[in-house]
Amino acid sequence: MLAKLIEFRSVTERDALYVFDCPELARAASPGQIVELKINDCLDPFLRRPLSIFDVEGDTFSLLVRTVGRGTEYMTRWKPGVEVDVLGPLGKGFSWSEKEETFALVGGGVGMASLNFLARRLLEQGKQVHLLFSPKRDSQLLNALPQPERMDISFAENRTALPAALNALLAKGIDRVFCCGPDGLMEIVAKTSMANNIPCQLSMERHMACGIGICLGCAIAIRTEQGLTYKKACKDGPVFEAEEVSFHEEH
Amino acid sequence: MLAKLIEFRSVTERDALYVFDCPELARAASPGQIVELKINDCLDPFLRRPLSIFDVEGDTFSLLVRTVGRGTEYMTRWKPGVEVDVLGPLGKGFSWSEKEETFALVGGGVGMASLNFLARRLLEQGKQVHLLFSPKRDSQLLNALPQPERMDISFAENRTALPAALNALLAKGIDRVFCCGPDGLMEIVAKTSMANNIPCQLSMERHMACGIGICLGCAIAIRTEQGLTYKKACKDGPVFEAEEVSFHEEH
Amino acid sequence: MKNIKTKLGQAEFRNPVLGASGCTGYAYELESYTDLSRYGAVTLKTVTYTPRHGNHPERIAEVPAGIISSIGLQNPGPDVFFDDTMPKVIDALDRDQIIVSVAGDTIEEYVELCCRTSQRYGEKIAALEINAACPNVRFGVGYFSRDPQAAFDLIETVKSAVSLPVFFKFNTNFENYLEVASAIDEAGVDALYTSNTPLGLKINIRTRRPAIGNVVGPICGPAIRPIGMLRVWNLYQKVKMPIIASGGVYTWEDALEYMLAGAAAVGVGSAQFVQPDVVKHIVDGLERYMERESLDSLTSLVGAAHR
Amino acid sequence: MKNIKTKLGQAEFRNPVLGASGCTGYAYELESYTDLSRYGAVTLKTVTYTPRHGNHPERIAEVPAGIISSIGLQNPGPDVFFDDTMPKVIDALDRDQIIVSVAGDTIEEYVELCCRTSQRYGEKIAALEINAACPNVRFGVGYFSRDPQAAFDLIETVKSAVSLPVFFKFNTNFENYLEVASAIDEAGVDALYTSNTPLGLKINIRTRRPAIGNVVGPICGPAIRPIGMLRVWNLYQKVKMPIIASGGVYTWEDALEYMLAGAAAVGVGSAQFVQPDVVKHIVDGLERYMERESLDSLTSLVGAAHR
Ligand SMILES: Cc1cc2nc3c(=O)[nH]c(=O)nc-3n(C[C@H](O)[C@H](O)[C@H](O)COP(=O)(O)OP(=O)(O)OC[C@H]3O[C@@H](n4cnc5c(N)ncnc54)[C@H](O)[C@@H]3O)c2cc1C
Ligand SMILES: Cc1cc2nc3c(=O)[nH]c(=O)nc-3n(C[C@H](O)[C@H](O)[C@H](O)COP(=O)(O)OP(=O)(O)OC[C@H]3O[C@@H](n4cnc5c(N)ncnc54)[C@H](O)[C@@H]3O)c2cc1C
Ligand SMILES: Cc1cc2nc3c(=O)[nH]c(=O)nc-3n(C[C@H](O)[C@H](O)[C@H](O)COP(=O)(O)O)c2cc1C
Ligand SMILES: Cc1cc2nc3c(=O)[nH]c(=O)nc-3n(C[C@H](O)[C@H](O)[C@H](O)COP(=O)(O)O)c2cc1C
Ligand code: FES
Ligand code: FES
Repeated sequence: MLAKLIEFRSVTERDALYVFDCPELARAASPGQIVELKINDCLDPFLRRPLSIFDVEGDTFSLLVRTVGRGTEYMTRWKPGVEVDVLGPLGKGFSWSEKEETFALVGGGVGMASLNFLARRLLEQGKQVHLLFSPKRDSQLLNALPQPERMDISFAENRTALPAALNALLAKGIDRVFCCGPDGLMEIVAKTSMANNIPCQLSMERHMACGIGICLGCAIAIRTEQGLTYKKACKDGPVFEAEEVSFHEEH
Repeated sequence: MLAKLIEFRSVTERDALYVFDCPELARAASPGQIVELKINDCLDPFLRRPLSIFDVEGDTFSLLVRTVGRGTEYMTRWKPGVEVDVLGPLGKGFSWSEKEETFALVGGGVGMASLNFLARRLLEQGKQVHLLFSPKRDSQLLNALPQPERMDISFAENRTALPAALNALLAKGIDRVFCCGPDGLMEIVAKTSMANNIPCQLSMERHMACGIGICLGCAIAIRTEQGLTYKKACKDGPVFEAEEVSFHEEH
Repeated sequence: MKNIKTKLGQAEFRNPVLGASGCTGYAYELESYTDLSRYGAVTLKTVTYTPRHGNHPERIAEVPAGIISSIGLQNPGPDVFFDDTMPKVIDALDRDQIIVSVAGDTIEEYVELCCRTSQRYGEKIAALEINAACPNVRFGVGYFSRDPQAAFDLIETVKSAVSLPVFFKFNTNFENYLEVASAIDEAGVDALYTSNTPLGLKINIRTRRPAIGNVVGPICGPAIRPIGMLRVWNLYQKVKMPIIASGGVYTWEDALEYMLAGAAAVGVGSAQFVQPDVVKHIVDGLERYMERESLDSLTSLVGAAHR
Repeated sequence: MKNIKTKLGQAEFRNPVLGASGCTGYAYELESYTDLSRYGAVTLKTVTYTPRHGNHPERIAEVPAGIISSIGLQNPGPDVFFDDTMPKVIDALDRDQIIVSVAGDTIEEYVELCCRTSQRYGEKIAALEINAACPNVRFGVGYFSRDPQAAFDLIETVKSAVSLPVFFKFNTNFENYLEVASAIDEAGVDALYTSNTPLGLKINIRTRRPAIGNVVGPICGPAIRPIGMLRVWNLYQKVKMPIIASGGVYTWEDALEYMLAGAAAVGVGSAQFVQPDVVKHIVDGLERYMERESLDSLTSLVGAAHR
């Protein structure tokens, strides 16, 4: 599928927002799902790049991308009008029940990307959205948010300060926690939520080869009654329940 | 060095003219020399592509390129304004003496590319230029010539007809022959010229890795008094004297 | 009439472009991305004698024009495979398109897996593929790929136990791969399937540690195609059985190149990760080439570069 | 004060980024494309005991992220090399930047070449490099790269004949490369230089013939870097002598990756064909990295990925 880049905007020194026109993908997407972008039409870089859907509006979808390596660097050279080969929407996104009213969204750095689309859908349903962002020094990223005024936004200085900040937020009465960020941050959020007996979903990252469930490259260790097993981040996830994710145990 | 593409024009279904702005290169170039173009900034295609300088006008130089594979296909997607990484001018071009007045330029297909710049310089010096082109079915290529009216142009139907056509031309009184085209065609032209005792220069092609004389990849078998030896197409050539080139003998 | 059908020993396929094991999932995952009927066949992800969790992440590292992978043969084992997976495969593919890949730690395990597959699905699949790259409990990884006698015994035993066509998939990384291939040739396999994936390592310069959890893994993708090409070239001169070549096939030109070197068919692996409909494009390209070159079949091109 | 100087046995270089033999010509050809003073050193094109014409064209075939080459050690032989070439090299490079690479068909030929070089230019060069990939008249190509005893004898004889630092350049393609390396380690070489170039083949689908005149040739370039990386990783665990790694170095990140795997220095080969000033960019990149990471030297990073 081809998606046409219609807008490119720097958000911070190393993060940029890409808006694509692609009705088929935009209409089918739900929060927490990802796309797999082909960077160019040669063999280098070889693999597609997995990126969370940052937002969807009408026929367009957008990505919030941190420039970290060859592929994302290459992307910054795209000019509006360029047509990009994309697969998606892929994977299983966030879920909640109608009865739940108040949500805590915890974003770690550019991990925030997958939470904005989620916030949009929650707000559309009249839910209450609290966004807790860490680390504070990265807060310029929030300039990417289209509707910051509709959320309650707070910050954790860094990972050390995060448990306290989250506990304070949970104390306000939160029905469900959603989190996306580095593994270390998600582990803290998972533990804190579980300690408070509040359901929590995590959006997990793994290096991916295919993004569509055929390579088994994106293994996430999952606790089951029969012991640990591996699930696919690209197809069974990227969103998993906090209880099922095993951050450390090996077999 | 960067060269900016300022014009792109289709000449035939599979040949196109590329005009670049690049004062440094344009000013230094002489007929028969080549450039080495980087196709893109990734590892695929890996090597630069060697191309003859088709023309030079002021600060610009142009290339006449046949689309035959991945690299040249990629080039057809370049849009004016794009900046291309180029090395050149490279190699040793055509040479002649002031006393010589009448020249036969024999072009085989897109091999014609290196002869146009040569014709321009010869005409500037008030010399007489005969262009013999083969095969005739490819003659649409001549639409690329900026000053066809200033040359005497004739055709050979194909390679079989070439010796007769060249003999006829040489009979008019030619001081020197220049040729560029496939090996098979050049061998015929070399033989015919030598049989007529007319000095002849050939522009040779070999797969090249570096274009600047450091890899020894572009070996042309050359006859010397000590027997056969290999010279570099990119540095000692691409233009060689017809007598010295050995088309068949191995060591 | 142009005919792209491909005979590999007793097995016949609609075309010579096969989805390689472990890179095509169980085929049905690809249904919404491509036209599965264009696959010559799909070798399903290898099923092992006992379920395998697979290796610790990261399992994937990108390298120039390829990837290093380290999956560790993750699969649910034969019970789940037969009961849950195979019915879905049979819904998605035709009989002549299904190849079941098996691996065990001993010859007995291989044979038992082959027999179970044959009993339960013998009428519904085209061939069995022996994945010889599995670790051997006693002699380590790749034992059946590097010991000619072991390879011979394995194939002979399997062939006498089942009547389905049998392919032998092995790795050409060992210096004696031609000897192993000769042994297999004699044992009477239907086709030799080469994986041609050398081992490699990548270091993540940020973490200053190996990028792959398992440190080392096979390299696949176009980067290694010239290596595979040479090995297929050498094998073609050595053995009589048909060769299926995998290693870096991405375009129809790559498939043709392998055929000219001596492959009767090709396996497409990691290219599908990047372009899930790549097999269809390769088959289309080969058909257009036959048209352009007025070829009735591709058979005459197999090994043509040797002549 | 950041210090990027690199000691390899008795030899010391201004930095660890070396131009690899056969890919840097005689250095002076590059004068107008780059700042030669930024090379740690340049190993000149190998000079053989007798002049060599080299192989029949085509000698170059492009493959994904690399090339197959087949030059056949073309060189004018020692007389021309000493009389005509070396004076130009000495004009272009400083003493500490010049490494002379030699190859012969027998140990005697190697030793004679080393002695002649040492007598004539011993004061004007930094080191000798033994190219062990040369065909041996009796035992074929790569003999000194695959026979531990022959490699040992070669190095021991050379070392006792000359006082210049000596590097041993060998190919890691043989299964026993770790054994050969151990033998060399014992023989007391100053550094082990790995070329890490597997053999490959490409077929031209237009001519339906091998693209290279010689059919087969070594593959170089980024495509094979993960293979080289693994071999350097393994060598680092096996030997004590410093390792110079070549095979696919294109950027400073690649150089760093090899150093983390265990290389004390890197050789840059075919990348120079594409970007003649690439060595300068790599050295600049490493210096910027040291700055950013506040590293005084790169020595502490050598082999760091093992720890
Ligand atoms: C499910 C998922 C969702 C993601 N969403 C976003 C997002 O919305 N915004 C964003 O900026 N980044 C996101 N990432 C991370 C993003 O995929 C990587 O930063 C990106 O692939 C790096 O590519 P590169 O070529 O610039 O870096 P390189 O380091 O050159 O990449 C080399 C290889 O490593 C892989 N890789 C590198 N970093 C990561 C990583 N952190 N996770 C997974 N693979 C990696 C690449 O995909 C590639 O295969 C997401 C990753 C996953 C798995
Ligand atoms: C001195 C010289 C001058 C040339 N001048 C011109 C010119 O003015 N116009 C023009 O159209 N073509 C010219 N060529 C041929 C041109 O270089 C090739 O057509 C081009 O490199 C093909 O690249 P590709 O990626 O499209 O094809 P591919 O087949 O994909 O190329 C693969 C590899 O083969 C090499 N290669 C393929 N064909 C040739 C060839 N005929 N000669 C040398 N290398 C080749 C490529 O450079 C590349 O390394 C010249 C070649 C040489 C050596
Ligand atoms: C992620 C991955 C998983 C693989 N799993 C298997 C497997 O289970 N069984 C098998 O026989 N080969 C397996 N292979 C090897 C491929 O089938 C194929 O032979 C190899 O990748 C070379 O082809 P390619 O370069 O086209 O990828 C796997 C390869 C990859 C990349
Ligand atoms: C065209 C070419 C010529 C080479 N000639 C020599 C040589 O004469 N002596 C030598 O020791 N190595 C030679 N090599 C090997 C290189 O020095 C280097 O080890 C190898 O190319 C791997 O590095 P790379 O991937 O950076 O090219 C040559 C390589 C190439 C590509
Ligand atoms: S990335 Fe291939 S299965 Fe998930
Ligand atoms: S192309 Fe490298 S020497 Fe001519």
